[in-house]
Formats: sequence, C-alpha cells, structure tokens
Amino acid sequence: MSNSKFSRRGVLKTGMVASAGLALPQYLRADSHAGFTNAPGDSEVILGFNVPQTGPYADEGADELRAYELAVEHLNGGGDGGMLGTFSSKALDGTGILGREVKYVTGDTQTKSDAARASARSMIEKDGAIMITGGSSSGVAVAVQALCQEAGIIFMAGLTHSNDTTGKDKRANGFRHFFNSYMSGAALAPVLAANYGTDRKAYHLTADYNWGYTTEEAVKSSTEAMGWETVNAVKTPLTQTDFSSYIAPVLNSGADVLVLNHYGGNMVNSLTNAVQFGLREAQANGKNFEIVVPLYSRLMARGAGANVSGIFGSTNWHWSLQDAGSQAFTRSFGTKYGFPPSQAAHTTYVQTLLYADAVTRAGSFNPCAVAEALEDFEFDGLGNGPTLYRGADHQCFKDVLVVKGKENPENEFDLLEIVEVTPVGQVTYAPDHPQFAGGALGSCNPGA
Amino acid sequence: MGILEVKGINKRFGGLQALGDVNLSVAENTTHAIIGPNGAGKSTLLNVLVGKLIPDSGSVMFDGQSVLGRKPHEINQMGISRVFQTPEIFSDLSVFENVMIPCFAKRDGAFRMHAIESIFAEKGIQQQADEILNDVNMLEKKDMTASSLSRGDKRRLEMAMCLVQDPKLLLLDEPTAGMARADTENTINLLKEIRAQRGITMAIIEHDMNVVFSLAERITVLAQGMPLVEDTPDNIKGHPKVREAYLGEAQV
Amino acid sequence: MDQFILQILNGLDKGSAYALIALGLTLIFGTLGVVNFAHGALFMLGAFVAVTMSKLLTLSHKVVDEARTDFLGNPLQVDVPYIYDWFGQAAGDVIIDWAVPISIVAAIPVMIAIGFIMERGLIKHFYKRPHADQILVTFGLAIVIQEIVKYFYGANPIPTPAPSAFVGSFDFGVVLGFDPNAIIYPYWRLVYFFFSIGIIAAVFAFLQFTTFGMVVRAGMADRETVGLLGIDIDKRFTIMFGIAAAVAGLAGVMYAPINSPNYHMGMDFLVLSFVVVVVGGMGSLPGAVAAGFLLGILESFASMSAVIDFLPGINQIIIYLVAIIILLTRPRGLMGRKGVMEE
Amino acid sequence: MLGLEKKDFRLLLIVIGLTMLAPFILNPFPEGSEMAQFNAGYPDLMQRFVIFGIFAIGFNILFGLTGYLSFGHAAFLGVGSYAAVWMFKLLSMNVLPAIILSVIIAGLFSLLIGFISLRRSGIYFSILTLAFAQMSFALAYSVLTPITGGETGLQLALDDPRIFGVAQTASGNIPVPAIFGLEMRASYELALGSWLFTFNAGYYLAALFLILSFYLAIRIFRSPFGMMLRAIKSNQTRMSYTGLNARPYTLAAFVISGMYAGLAGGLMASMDPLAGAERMQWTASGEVVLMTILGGAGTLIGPVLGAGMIKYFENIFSKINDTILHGWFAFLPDGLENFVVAIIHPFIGKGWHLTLGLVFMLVVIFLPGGLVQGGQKIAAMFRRKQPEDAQSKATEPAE
Repeated sequence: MSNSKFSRRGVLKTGMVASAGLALPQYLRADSHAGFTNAPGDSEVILGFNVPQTGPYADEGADELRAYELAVEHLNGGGDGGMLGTFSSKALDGTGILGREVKYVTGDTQTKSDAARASARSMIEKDGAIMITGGSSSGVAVAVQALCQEAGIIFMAGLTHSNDTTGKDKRANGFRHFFNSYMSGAALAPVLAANYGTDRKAYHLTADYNWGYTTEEAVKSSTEAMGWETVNAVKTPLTQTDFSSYIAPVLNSGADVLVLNHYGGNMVNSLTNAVQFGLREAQANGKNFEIVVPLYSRLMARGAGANVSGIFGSTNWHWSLQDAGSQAFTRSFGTKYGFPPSQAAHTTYVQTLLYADAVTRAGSFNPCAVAEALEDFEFDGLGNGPTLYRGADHQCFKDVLVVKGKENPENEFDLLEIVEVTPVGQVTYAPDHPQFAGGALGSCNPGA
Repeated sequence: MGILEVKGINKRFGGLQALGDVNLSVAENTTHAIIGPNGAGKSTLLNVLVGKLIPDSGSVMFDGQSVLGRKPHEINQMGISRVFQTPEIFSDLSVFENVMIPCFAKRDGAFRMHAIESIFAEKGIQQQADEILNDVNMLEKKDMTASSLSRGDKRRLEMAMCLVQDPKLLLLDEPTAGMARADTENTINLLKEIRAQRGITMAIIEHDMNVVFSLAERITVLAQGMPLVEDTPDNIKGHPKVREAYLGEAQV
Repeated sequence: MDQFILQILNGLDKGSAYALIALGLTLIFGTLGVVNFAHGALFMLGAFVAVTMSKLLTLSHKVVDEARTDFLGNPLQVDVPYIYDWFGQAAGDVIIDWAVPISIVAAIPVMIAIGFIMERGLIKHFYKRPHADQILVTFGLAIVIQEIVKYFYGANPIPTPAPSAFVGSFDFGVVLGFDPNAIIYPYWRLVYFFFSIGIIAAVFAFLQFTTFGMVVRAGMADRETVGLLGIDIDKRFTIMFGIAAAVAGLAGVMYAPINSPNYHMGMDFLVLSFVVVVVGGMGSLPGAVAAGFLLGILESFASMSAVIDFLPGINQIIIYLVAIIILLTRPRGLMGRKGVMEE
Repeated sequence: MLGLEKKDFRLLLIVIGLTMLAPFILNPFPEGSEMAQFNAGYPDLMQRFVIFGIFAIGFNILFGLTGYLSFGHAAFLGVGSYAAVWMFKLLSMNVLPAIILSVIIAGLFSLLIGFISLRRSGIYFSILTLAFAQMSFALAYSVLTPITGGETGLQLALDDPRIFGVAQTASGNIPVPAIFGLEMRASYELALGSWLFTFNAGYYLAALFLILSFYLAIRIFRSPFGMMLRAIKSNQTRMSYTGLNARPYTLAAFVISGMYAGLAGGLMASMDPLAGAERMQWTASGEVVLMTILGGAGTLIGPVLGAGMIKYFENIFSKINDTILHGWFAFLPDGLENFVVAIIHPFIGKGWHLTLGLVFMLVVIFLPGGLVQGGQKIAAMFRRKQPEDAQSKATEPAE
C-alpha cells in the first residue's frame, strides 16, 4: 500500500480533468514526484487560515482573518500592496507565490486544541492546503504546530505568546513571528523600574495554565533582577469570571504592585475588578499602588474600557508606530475595513508575507526548502524594525513595545500609547535559556 | 409456627406511635387479612414486612429467617412478593417482557451479567411467561405495551408477575381499591382461584369488608398501631371491639 | 481575622449573584417543571439591556474637526451624542454616567416581554415532554440567543461602567477597628448585594402575601390539585415565567459594571447556577438562596492563598467538591423535597 | 445470524455497508466542483464520525436504556486519550496496547465515579457526574499539567522513552501511531472520473471498532441484561419488589458506557496523538447528550446519526466563508447575489453555532424521537398501506 499519508488535492483539481473517465483503481504517485505533502498545481496555491471564529476570541479571529484576506489580496497584486512595498526582501512581485494565484480556506479553531487540529487536518486532507497559519492562544498553536510537523506542512503561528511555542514544544516545521513571555518580561522590567523605582513588592495573579506559568516566571525573574521583591503569586482558574476574592486581599498583603498574568476575558475581568477595588488610587508602603498587565491586546483592552488608562504592559505591535511598514499596513487595512488593525492582524499578515517570500526565495514549496529560507533570515520593513528569524528555535527577534493605557483616548481604537520601543538586544536570549529548555526542533518533515 | 412471625414490632415517626407492640402470625397455606380503620398502621406494617421500613424494635421472621435489615429485593428473593394498591408494572415494556423479568429474577437471582445472551434464546423463560399469561387470560395481549392496558388488566399483569415467581407469601395491598363492583368480583374470584390452585399463602390488607370476608381464613384487626384482635372471620364479625373501632363505618 | 471577614464579605457578594440566578431557575422549575437551560441566556440578555441602554444614550452624530486628523490622515470625525444637543454637555454626561441604573427601568418590561414570548412561543409546548427534551430545546434556544447577541455586539466584552458616584471602595476595616485598607469593599458591589437581597425579599414577599403567590406556591407543592381547582394555571405560569425572566435580567443589568458583559457570560453561569439549584434542593426557593450564599462563601475561602498553598488546585474544584459532598450526605440537597426530578 | 434476530442482523449489515462504503457515500460531489465543499469523505472527519459514533453508542447504553443522564461522560473519553498517549510515549507506537489500556483505565475510572454517583438518581445523579467531570477538567488543565500537558495537551516528544520502538525516526521525526507497521494516516486514493475517494487505514480501523461496538450494543439491547436496564428506567420500585438489585445493573451499564467512551478516547489519540483537557469539559459531555437525543435516545442507530450530524455541522459549516458563498451565487445578478449572501452569511462560518442551535430546536420540536423518528415518518409515508405495521412497532423492543 502506498503511504500517501496526506492527500494533495491541489494537484488533482488541476490534473484530474485529463484523467476523466472510468479509470481503474490506481495508486496515486503525485506525491513522490514532488516529494512533499500537498504540492500545489501550476495555477494556484492554497493556504489554510485557522482562526477562532466562535468562542471568546472570535473577534481576534475575525481581525486575523481580515489581515489574511488583505495579505492574499496584496500577494495576488491587488490593493495598494501594503507592506510589500516596504519589505526589505523584494522577491514578491504581486503575481501570487511562484506565479501561482493564492487561494485560501478558512476554519474555526474554537480556541480548543482538538477542534483546531480537526480544522487543520481538514484543510490539509480535504482542501490541500500547503501551509497552515493562525490561532489566538498558545494551547492551539502548540497543538496545531505538532500536527503540521507530523503532516509535513509549514505552520506559521498566529497570536501565541507562551515561551513553550518556541521553547519546549518547538517544532522544525513551525515558525513564530509574535513575541513571547520572556521578551515581555525583559522589555517591561526596565521601564517599570524607571517609572516605579527598584524598591517594589509585587503580587502576581496568574492564570492557572501553561501560558500563565511562563509569563509569571518571565516577569518575576526580570523584575526580581531589577531589585523587586515578589510577595505572593496566586493561581486563578481559567474559568473564573469574578476575581474579587483574589483581588481583595492584595492591598493588605504588603505589596505595592499587582501583576495580572491574565489574557483575554480573564484580563478584562481581573483588571476591571482590581480598578473597582480602588487599587489604582490606593497607597501602599508609602507609594502609589500600581497595576501591570504583561501582555496587552488592544481588542481586549477595549473590553476593560477606561480601566486600562495608565497601566503598563507590552505588545507585539501597535498601529500608531511611525515606521514606513507600519504606516503602510495601517493605511491599507484602515482603508479597506475602516478601522486600524490589531496586533493579531499585524502578526498574521506579516507571517503570510514571510512565508510567501521564503517560498519565492527558495524557489520551492517544499517545506524543508521553505524552512531553510526562513531560518536565520534577516529582514526589515514589516513594522518591528530589523528582525531575525532565528534558526535555532524559529522565533523572531525584534523590538518589543512597552505601552501604557491612554489617559484620554479619542476613540475605541486609541487605547494604548507607546512608552518605549525596547531594542531587540535587550530581549534576546540564548536558545538554551532555562525558560525555553526541554524541547528540540527535530528535523524538518516534508511529509509524503 | 406460622410462615411469617411478627413479634413485638414498634415503630415511631417523631411523636407518633405508628406501630405499637404488634404481633402477627401468618400460618402456611392460609389467607390472612389485616384490617383496620384509616391510620391504623396497616401500610406501615406492610412496609416493615417488605424491608422498606426498619422497625425500632421487635422481630420479623419469615420461613425461619429474620427479614429485618434486608433490602426489598433480598426479601423478595426469600419468597415474599407484593401486589400494590396501584399496580406497579414496567409500563414502557411489553406485557410479555413484564412477566419475563420476574422469571429471570427467580432463576438468576438479584443480579446477573447476562449481557450477551439473547432474550430470544431463552426458551424456558419464554415458556414460563407464556404459561402464566395464559393462566391470567392475557396471552393474546402479550405484545401490547403495558401502559396501554386497562386498569384491571394492569392488576392482573402485576398479579401474574408475582405468581410466576411462585412466592411462599403473597402480600396484597388493597387489591380492589378504587375498583368498580364487577372488577372487584373478578379480583375476588381470581384470588380464590389462585389460592385454590396454587396453595399460596396470602396476606391481604384491605378496606373493603366484603372482600375480606369472602377471602380471609384468619383476620388481624389493627387500631391506632396496636393489634386489637386476631381471630376467624366469623368471630371477628361479631366482636364488640371491632365494632367500636369501626364505629361509623357501615357493613360490619 | 481581617482576611477571614473580607472573604465572608466577598462570599456574600458572590453568593448574592448565584442566589439571584438560582432563584429564577428554581421559580421556573418549581412552578412549571421545566429545566430551563436558557436561563443563563436571560441573565446575559439583562446585561445587554444595560449595554444597549448605554449605546442608545451615547448615540451620536459625526462632527468634522478640521484641526485634527484620524489614523489615516483624514480630518477627524468626532462623535457627538445627541443627548449633548438636547440637554447640554454637562447634563448629558450625567445621564450617560447613570446608564446602568436607568436601564433597570427598561429591563423590567423588556425582560418580562421576552419571558412571555419564550413561554408562549416555545416553553409551554414542553410542559409534558421529558426533561431531556426540555434540556435540548432550551439549550438550542440559549445557543441561538447568544449567537444573535454575538452577531450584533461581537465576541469581546463591552465595558459598561457603574456611575462614577459608585467608584471606589468602602473601608470596613476602619469601622471595625482594623488597619485602614484591611477590609475594603467596592461601593458598586455593596449596591449589588443589597439590590439582590431586595429582589430576593420581594420575590418571597410576593409568593407569601399575594393570592397569586399562594396559588403558585400551592402549584409548586402539588401541581395536579391546583389544576383540579379550576384555576387558570396556564396564565399564571406565563406570568411566573415573565417574573423569573425579569429576575434573571435584573441580576444581569446590575452585574454589567462588575464584569464587562460578553455574549457567553450566560453559559459561564449556567452550569454553576444548576449546581447551586441542585445543592439547594430541586424546587426549593429557600434552598436555592441558601446554597447560593454557601457556595459563594466557600469559593471565596478556597481562593485565599494560604488555602491554595495548602491544597493546590482547590480553588479550581471547590464548588464541585462541595456539591458532591452535600449530595452524598443530603440525598436531596439542602432543602429538597422527595420525588422531585428523581425519576 | 451471529446470534441476532433477522431485523437486527439487517441493521448490522446496513451499518457495515455504510461504514465500509463511507468514502464513497460521503464524497458524492466531484472534486473541484462548487458542491465539493459539502464532501465529508476525508480521513479526519470520517474518523471523527465513527469515533463519536462509538462514544454515543456507549452513552446510549446508559442513557437510552436506564434513563440515567450522565453529564460527565467526556471525562472517560479524556482519560482514555491520556492513557493512550502515555502508552505511545512509554511503550510503543502500536495502537492496540494503547486502545486496550485506554478502555481499561476508562473502565476503572467510571467504576469509581459510577459507584459514588449512582447512590443518587435523577438530576442529582446528573449533577454528581457533571461535578466529577468538571473537576477532572479543571485539574487536568491546571495543577495536573505535568501528567496531562495542561493547556497545550499531552503530546509526543522527540525524547520519549519508548520501550518498544524508537524515540525518533531515521529522519529525526516523532514516529506516528501504527498497527503492526501500518500507519494510521496511510491512505489509498482512488480517482474515478472527476471523483476522488480516500481510503484511510486509521478510518477503517476505527470503523471496525464501530461495527464491533454496534454489534455488542445490539447484543446488549436484546439481552436479559438490556431488558433489566429498560426495566430500571420504567419502574425501579417494581424492580426491587421483583427481587432485582438495580444498583449493580446501573453500575454495569455505567461502566460499559464508560469503557465505550474510553475506546473512543483511545481511538482518537491513535488517529491523532494528542490529548487535550478540553475533551473533558462539560460542553464535551453535553455534546454527546445532544448527539444521543438528536439521533433518538434508546434507539440503536440514532446516536450514530446524531454524532454524524453534529460533527458534520462543526466541520463543514464552519468552513464555509463569504468568498465561497459568492462563488456559489455568482450566477445571480450582483445586487441579488449580495442580498442572498447577506441572508446566508449569519448561518455559516463563524455562525455555525447559530445553525446548530436552530437545528436542535427544530428537531426536538417537530421530531421528539430524534432523527430516527424522522426516518420512520418518511418510511411510513411510503408504506401507508400497512397500518398494522405501525401499530406493532410500538410494542417492539427499542429499535
């Protein structure tokens, strides 16, 4: 029996008409010609956009999808070209990828690893997608990344911030542009020290799952290195909606800073609760009490409303950046959809472009060739300054933004202001850093 | 020595003495009626006998063994079957299945993991079920769903389910309650038949004196939880204490 | 000690939310015998009445401000609420600020109407159907309601703040002789607590002291008898459903400032409120209230860091653990009656 | 035949036919055509159909026969998956030991939970099972992360200490689950004209298990044991006054259905070696309840149909997007095209939940007996001539 493993319908769709008629059962050998899974035909190539369309992250998923559609438009030569014009690599020329028109399929991850893998598998097995990208949580990213490794497909991670994605769960076929917990901690700590002093006592509330653990560890170690003390770190259940019983004891704990290692709905609720309890106006140890949110998302900050003002956090990208790439992207996204893009939209757009560029430079869709083209690739003009796709762990290294909730936002998109652009040097770490230990890339798998 | 020996049963619910020092002896192969006005403790006594209630003190011996502390299904396995005031049957199942279940209980005990055997292969059980349905004149209704039966048929079905187990003692809780006159007569005849043909010992709790006197060979009268008298029907009929207890109730 | 008091306060506050939702669920179950999986959706709809009210109050028209530009470099279009035009900016701001309390007024008729429509249009056809069917149809309805809300309002939470007069916390510690800041509690949460107590009291008073309530209580105890009395129980059921919907809706309105409403907040509460109802004893109103407070307080204790350090993960499971223990020791929950939902 | 009545044997043959020919049946539309969107004949979805079918068949043995509504059955599926993945990590990539272990572990776990939960009945039983499952989920997601992988799920790694087998393949990758060398993902593709059919090894293994499970379910339904279970649902009082102890019967049914769930979990991990905690969440338990009721509780084939329907919606409807819609309706004039797309838009893609909710409501309102009843109604329309047929139907043991 031939182990064709994953079908590549792309080929069939175009090649089939010729073999019409009652053909005898035949082993399909197209795979072995190309040597990798889902080799595209001559006229089109299919990408799989796997984003949360239902569940609490559906709005982030919708923004990711908008960015993907924009990227496809630009790759196929439509629109104003967006960041194609500012990208340092000039391999892409608006004629699709390697002359093939870019088509796409969409799916719903539901922010569940099972559903995300089911959706990804259907893209690979049914639709013949050559690359999968998207997602809005680390659990999903890690799960789909492992699946793509097994299937011989490139995975370009969407919004995933846990160290594990390019740490203990890294895979040779998976690539992450988004920043991570370690970088958040490393970028935030100096800014916090500069603003709040080095003699602070922090109280952590941490979401009780993998991402929460890595974020707590990263922020703790970075701030403690600056001289801060960690008074307490309490784990909160993922399903918690009312954080009052976790927030209430904070003010009397001897701490003067509250770090909320929460994301999404947890972050909105815990921050809202903390502000309700008057923590922002409170005094402790003779200092103003402060709140820190290590990972900010503008879409989610909107849910917390005025509560975010003055609160520090970090973010991967923000539309108010003034470099040419960011401006170009914000302009084409804003013109098409009427509002500025989120960081989720940005990272997914950039990932799509980076993939297309790598294929073009490699001259092949073979995942191993693409991976090789991405590894240690240095580029600029995609919004975060000069960036390195490190080969050792498939993580992008670039500047990290430290932001603060705006005091007087002009509208619902204008919630964050950039406090500092932490240069890449400060957030770079060795591939074998303890926070990333325990995994191996393995070798690239072309499938087939 | 009767097949059922109840000695000195006491049961209190809070401040209420439901049963006080009740003694009862049901002799083998007789029909024994337990009568008494409302609230006399008849149902409480019955529930003690079947294991639903545990008395505060006293003993209940059946066929030489104590039943106290045993669960209803264990007491049934000892040989006591019960007919309810309103028939308790498996109403979602067919009539045939209703009688097959007690056959299995009789053969296999309280639990058996017979998950792979087919019902259709159980010829012996099927034959038993057919026979008993034939005995109660319900064979032609064997494929009907039990819930669609008439009230009288439900009663007969329940009776069949008890009889097929071939019990040593059959407890009947007001078997004619709420029945029309004709149905009552039918039931009396049915019970008489059973008694005559199978020789099953029966204990009947009954309100309707007509029924009691047509069936019972011995009668125990309860009043306010206490046993008043125990005697033959003829003696009970004229007993002054019984008249007193039933004051206002006609037909005595 | 102060931590202990603080967590009791917290527990009472959480518990009042649980009790209020469970109360409505029990009303429906006790009177109508319907297991309503859409009850959480009613709670969510209440919160979205508040959201809608604040959207309506800030309904705006665009005024072009040539001096400033938006993110694309075009002249900035500033939103000016109509309410500014009508009442002036100062008065307009006050009205917008009070959007949540104002929406209480709107929520009562809106929620009663929704309750009526639900009962007449759907639920009444399911009185005699098995509980499994009721669960399936109301669960389907809950999904439909929440997806409709998501379609119009998106998946993200929408901030719906309390009036600024209620911002900040009350310092119980000082009153009780502890250090300042030892026992603080936000004003709005105190409002929520007293509001819940008020609603619970009102429902009990209504059932206790009105003829309508007496009939309903009789119906909860023995539905068939009341039906036999020739009382038009149908109409009363509809009204009861409306009241239960209003109770759930009001709980939602007042909850909006505590946690920004999102479309799935009803589902988040659904399982919890069922646990509360069952722990209280199916069909028992006092049981539902008692269980709500009990679980609220125990949940708060379990979230204390000293407790978590001792028993890691206890805060994840406390509600369920308590439910299991109570159901194993008290077969019908705290105050349940025999025979309800045991078939 | 095989100890089955003629009618049951026919049903079994139908199920065998459907599962064996599924690659054809589920791919009715030519590759590349507009309707190909509705094809479900790709390995992942076909595997899910049968795996969730097994899960629902097992659940139905408990719920459909005894009437005990468990809201925590997903926990057994989850435990089964964890057991299987640990087996892959520690022992070998052969799926058989993994599946066997997952059935055993799920059986033990359900014995424990069933023993405690079955002390209560009705809704109290439902809440007890829900509480146990939610506890399992919450702990698996958080404090048990070292055993369960937590949020990211338990997966294979390059340094697994696999006793029988290699940690890495020659090309430096993690080996994949297989049965005696035949990889679960191996597929054979058949092109017939413009149709393309995929025959996947994993699917056929799972389908084999489905047929076995279905056969076993028929035997249980038609056994004295199955009749006792229906008797428990019908009247527990009469049950005990007939000398039967209901507890061991319900517990046995609970454990059997737990083992079915474990089998489904083990198969799931064998097809795709990752076990996530969300598998145990109450929504997952609720899903199997919905599958069973939707298809027809207490019927043999119903749960399988319900499982297929829900999984079809989840996987096919969620993938339809506006671009595809525009493709379908491109033949319409522009204005009309946009209008039609706007009408359908809320029901597809991110709106697939809405469609599913509506389907639940419609089915339960108009077909109280689930899809099976719908099928019977249609069948009845074709044979109106035999009214006595319909009458006898009511008395037959559950179909």
